[in-house]
Amino acid sequence: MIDWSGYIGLILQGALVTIQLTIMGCALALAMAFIAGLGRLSHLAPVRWLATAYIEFFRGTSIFVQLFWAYFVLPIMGFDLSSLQAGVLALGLNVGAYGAEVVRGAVQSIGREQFEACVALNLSRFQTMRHVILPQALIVMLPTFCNNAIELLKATAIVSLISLSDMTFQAQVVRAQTGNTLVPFTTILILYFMMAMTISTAMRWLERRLARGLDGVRS
Amino acid sequence: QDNPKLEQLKEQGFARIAIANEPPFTAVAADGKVSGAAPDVARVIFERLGVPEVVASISEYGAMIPGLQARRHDAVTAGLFMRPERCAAVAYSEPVLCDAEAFLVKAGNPKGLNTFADIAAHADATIGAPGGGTEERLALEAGVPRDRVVVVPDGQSGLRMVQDGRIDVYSLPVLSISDLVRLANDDSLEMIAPVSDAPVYCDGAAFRKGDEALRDAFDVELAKLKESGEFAQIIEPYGFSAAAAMSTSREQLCAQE
Amino acid sequence: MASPIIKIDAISKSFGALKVLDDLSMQVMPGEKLALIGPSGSGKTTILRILMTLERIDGGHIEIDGEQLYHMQKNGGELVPADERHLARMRRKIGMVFQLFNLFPHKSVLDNVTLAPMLTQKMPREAAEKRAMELLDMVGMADKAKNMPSQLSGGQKQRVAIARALALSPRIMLFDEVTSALDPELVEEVLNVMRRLAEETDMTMLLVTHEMGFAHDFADRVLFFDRGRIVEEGAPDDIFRNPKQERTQSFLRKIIAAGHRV
Amino acid sequence: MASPIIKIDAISKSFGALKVLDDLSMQVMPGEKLALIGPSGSGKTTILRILMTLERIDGGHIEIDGEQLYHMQKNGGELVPADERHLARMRRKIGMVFQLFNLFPHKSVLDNVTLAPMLTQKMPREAAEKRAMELLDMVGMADKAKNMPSQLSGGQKQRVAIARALALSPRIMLFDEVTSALDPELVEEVLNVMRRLAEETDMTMLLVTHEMGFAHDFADRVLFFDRGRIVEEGAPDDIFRNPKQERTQSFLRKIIAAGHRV
Amino acid sequence: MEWDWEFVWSIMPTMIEGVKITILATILGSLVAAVVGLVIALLRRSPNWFISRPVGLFAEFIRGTPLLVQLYFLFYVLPGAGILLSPLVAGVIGLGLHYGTYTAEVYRGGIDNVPRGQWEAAKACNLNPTQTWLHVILPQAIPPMIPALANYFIAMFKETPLLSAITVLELMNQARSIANTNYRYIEPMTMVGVFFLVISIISVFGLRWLERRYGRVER
Ligand SMILES: Nc1ncnc2c1ncn2[C@@H]1O[C@H](COP(=O)(O)OP(=O)(O)OP(=O)(O)O)[C@@H](O)[C@H]1O
Ligand SMILES: Nc1ncnc2c1ncn2[C@@H]1O[C@H](COP(=O)(O)OP(=O)(O)OP(=O)(O)O)[C@@H](O)[C@H]1O
Ligand SMILES: [Mg+2]
Ligand SMILES: [Mg+2]
Repeated sequence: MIDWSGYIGLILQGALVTIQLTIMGCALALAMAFIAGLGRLSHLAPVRWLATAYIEFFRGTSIFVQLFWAYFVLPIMGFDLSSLQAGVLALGLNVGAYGAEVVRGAVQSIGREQFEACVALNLSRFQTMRHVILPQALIVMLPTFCNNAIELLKATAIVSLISLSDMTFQAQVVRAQTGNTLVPFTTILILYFMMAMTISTAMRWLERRLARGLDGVRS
Repeated sequence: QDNPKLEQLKEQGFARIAIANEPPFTAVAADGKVSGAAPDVARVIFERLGVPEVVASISEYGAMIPGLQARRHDAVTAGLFMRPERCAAVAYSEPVLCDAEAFLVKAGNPKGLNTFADIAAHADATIGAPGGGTEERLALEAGVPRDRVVVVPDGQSGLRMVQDGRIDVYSLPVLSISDLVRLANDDSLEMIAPVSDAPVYCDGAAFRKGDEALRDAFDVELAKLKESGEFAQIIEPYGFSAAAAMSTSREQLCAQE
Repeated sequence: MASPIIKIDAISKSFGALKVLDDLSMQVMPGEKLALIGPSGSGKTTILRILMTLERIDGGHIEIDGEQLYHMQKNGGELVPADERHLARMRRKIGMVFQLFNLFPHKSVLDNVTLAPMLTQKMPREAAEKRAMELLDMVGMADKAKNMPSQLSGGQKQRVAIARALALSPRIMLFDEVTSALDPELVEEVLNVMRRLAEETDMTMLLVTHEMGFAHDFADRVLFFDRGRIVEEGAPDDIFRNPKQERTQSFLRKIIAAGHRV
Repeated sequence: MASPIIKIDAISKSFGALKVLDDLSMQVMPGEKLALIGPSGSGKTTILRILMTLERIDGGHIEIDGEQLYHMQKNGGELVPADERHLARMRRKIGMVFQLFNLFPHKSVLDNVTLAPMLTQKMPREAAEKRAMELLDMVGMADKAKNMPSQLSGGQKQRVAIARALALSPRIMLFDEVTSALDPELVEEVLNVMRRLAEETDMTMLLVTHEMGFAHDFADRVLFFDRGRIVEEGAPDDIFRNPKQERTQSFLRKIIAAGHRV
Repeated sequence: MEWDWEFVWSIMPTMIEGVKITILATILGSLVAAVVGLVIALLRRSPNWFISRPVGLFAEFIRGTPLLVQLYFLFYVLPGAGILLSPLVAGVIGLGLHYGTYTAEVYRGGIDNVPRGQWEAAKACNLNPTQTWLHVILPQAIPPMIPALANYFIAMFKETPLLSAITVLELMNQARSIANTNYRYIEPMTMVGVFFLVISIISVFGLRWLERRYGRVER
């Protein structure tokens, strides 16, 4: 009947795009999370405002709208982006805004006394963050970062609506070619779930690795 | 001749075209290869213009012209029928593919819907059409209220929605509907073609306003193709009539109301 | 005669509506060991935190080793509020040990001690570790150098914290109730370290404590605080045996009633 | 002669590898007031929790008022493990007061007391409230009936908890260290309530306590537990004045040294 | 392309039609999510392994896969099994199910935060399991969860544009229709963005209030 092998290949091509989007989106999100999260804790009011504006803007408007904006409006305003760039930009900036709040919360969860110990040891603000606060805050952030990464993975599906040929998009193509809806959609649901599981397994492993240092198993 | 856009395309070696994945106008095969009458014509012409490749991206009809304006595509070759307001928004080539409109309905046409006017007159008949496509506009112009015009993302969804009874009519060009019906192979469906209160439309390759020089170069090659008979060889296997396209012109179609 | 290493001149400090330090002045000579005692909330911790620049003052002046702490001289000689660079330079002279140790939980004992010298004094790792091991040896913690703080008892943690503060070789050490969070049986090991420290070095030390017996042995001079002011000061024997002020007497009575040694 | 209201027969209970109750048997007569004493971890709380069905037993049998607690008779007369319905029916006979009160924080004092009668006995609201006010009056809390638990002191909370347990008119009351979470000055008010309760009702009461003086006044019989077994039992005077077992003696010595009244 | 105020006013009525549907979908979706979440949370606590594990896996699966694909599934695949849902109903069920897996976690946390002593006191008062849940556990567990639930309510609101993919005529779909017929993306897309931003800024204040009101419990 239908030659599924070719179509599965198409979906796997889409899976590659989805993975690519997820990885690049996560990289951008991670960078933005730290920049904006630490920016919100800055002593300089303008930096704080800028970070807050970024965070509130991207958390406030829907990812969906941001994606359409990046895809259709930005080029008209003179920013030429490929659809992949538009996708990565929207996903990374959006999830980065959520991540920024995670970074801020984690840094603030580190007791004031750690900051004070650093003042007493005359570490600079940068040294304090780099050597004392962030190593401890990172462990607090990880579980939420894991959730954020999975949110980002799921959000990649909507890039199909700006005709980026990710997994969901390819499932639509297969559906149009074959007239069968159940098979392509079930396939990609399972693939998405496997990717999500991979992320959470990897994160748990990382968490254990990092937590080990704190527990003092090292001797 | 001064044609910077074409020079640019030649240099990069490919042209980006928008398609709709609506066989037989445009189609994507299992291996991801783009075919369909419109891209095939475009491919040949671009080749002759010295642009060896076309790169297609699938898009909604409604997003094609904004995408063209947003410089996402260099041309739209997707069965985007010429209509006056589109002619105002983009620069069309001479006609390429012509087709009448058709309805996909449940077998026996239970609500007796044969024209757009019938749908407008029927109190609760709903019609599905691609967002931003010709059919959506025809329905609205015939007086079907907005809430009975359902925007359907793609042909397969439209077919499905007729089967499931979510909409009474799904409207697309004749060849598209017949392709859907063939693929579905479902006795409970019926095609009504042509729809008598819809004119025969032709599409052309659409270019950005400002790229008229490229369009003109495209037209020259298109005319040569038509003359040599190659044009008919390309589109007729898909079911289109070359004679129909050659019997009319952009000027006529853009003035058509 | 030597000039004072700490000169506090009419400083005041409020938290919101609460005036915690009120026009307070005091001086400390180099090498002096000072005990600050007084009821809870009298401002003892606050004065240490101000010296460590963990709190800012509302008014007054502080001179450390002949230099303004919170002010600096502009070109014209005019005094202006200190910037972060000035504060960082001043902080080098001061070390502090906290009630709750405040060790870095993600770093080993050794790394806790070497971190600041390596970062702030650009000391090479070997030199920093050599010095750290000497200090850890002094506080009796050399054998735990590779442990993580979570594996230590409270008393051990506090001894590491002392070594960490000493690693920067400050001229002034501040101790804020360094034993009050410890189980009774662990107090003595920390006090022993501090006794040795007081005997063997000529560092200036300010000690806030409720251990009156220790304050008596340790200090050259005792200051009794109440409500942000110094109510009485003098040699330990005078303060503990013959307090002149009614407030001091009643405070010491209460302390004795609660079973503390004097 | 009356038959025992509680008959515990060779029960055992382990938490993981830890054997907490070991082949324990005991009987309680109706109306008897029993004090369970013994070192920490000896299983006193566990036995009360088992009677309240908060823990299950691993082996043995318990009979309450002539009926099996954890077993029930199938048609054939054969004993099978009890189902939830049987347990619910048996629980009606038993009330318990916890060390940490466990009042429902989202309900007023009055609602805390009326909740169970209204829900489990389908008592109409008026009747439930009338009875609740009587009980609250008895524990001296009638004037706080409209208060929320968070507005009460520990002693007051515990008195409400006692009223709540009494509201179901159980035949057996279990008290687990009901005063040990209270500030010393609040202990007496709770003990007074319990003294009255012991005098005025003929409820069977099991009391776990470290207040030896109170246990002495309150109990008809004292059981001394150690490591999940009853080491010694007898009249309060015998146990407290002339303990026969070495373990009981050393336990009481320690308690007295720690300043508890006997 | 220039911003055209006249065009903005001309499309305003259509956009408002979309806003109504958006709000309706959010409210209905939240109700479904609130109930589904509670059911999942309770079933996952079931001592019966054959109930708790499949429900747990199901929830993980829903949470690990994109809402967009789930919506396609509900809308296009289920009719094959004879279940024909109207677009709005499919959308509400999709949103409710997806967010139900999130609210289930909130419920779980809230329930776990009720001290064990409360369960034991309820047993000592001889309440049956239903009475214990209704009168003792849930009244204590729910108020502290309200801010977290509200947070998901807002998140769901921002995901309603996805319903446009299954032909629900909510705000985003109206905006796209307008863009499709007028070949203008800037105004409708920006308006959608502004609309979401305004709502979410307002909701930030609402959330703060909820946190003050319900965030802390007195015990
Ligand atoms: N950051 C702060 N914000 C507001 N009030 C503060 C702050 N730090 C200290 N206080 C108040 O200032 C007063 C003095 O505090 P301080 O810690 O100096 O007292 P202390 O003498 O060290 O007392 P203790 O013996 O209890 O440590 C107290 O009333 C305290 O509540
Ligand atoms: N849920 C449980 N899981 C594991 N061990 C438990 C549990 N409950 C009690 N234990 C253990 O069982 C032993 C007996 O506990 P129990 O609470 O009955 O002692 P107790 O006599 O009441 O002591 P205390 O005077 O300290 O209250 C202790 O060692 C305790 O740690
Ligand atoms: Mg203090
Ligand atoms: Mg106990």
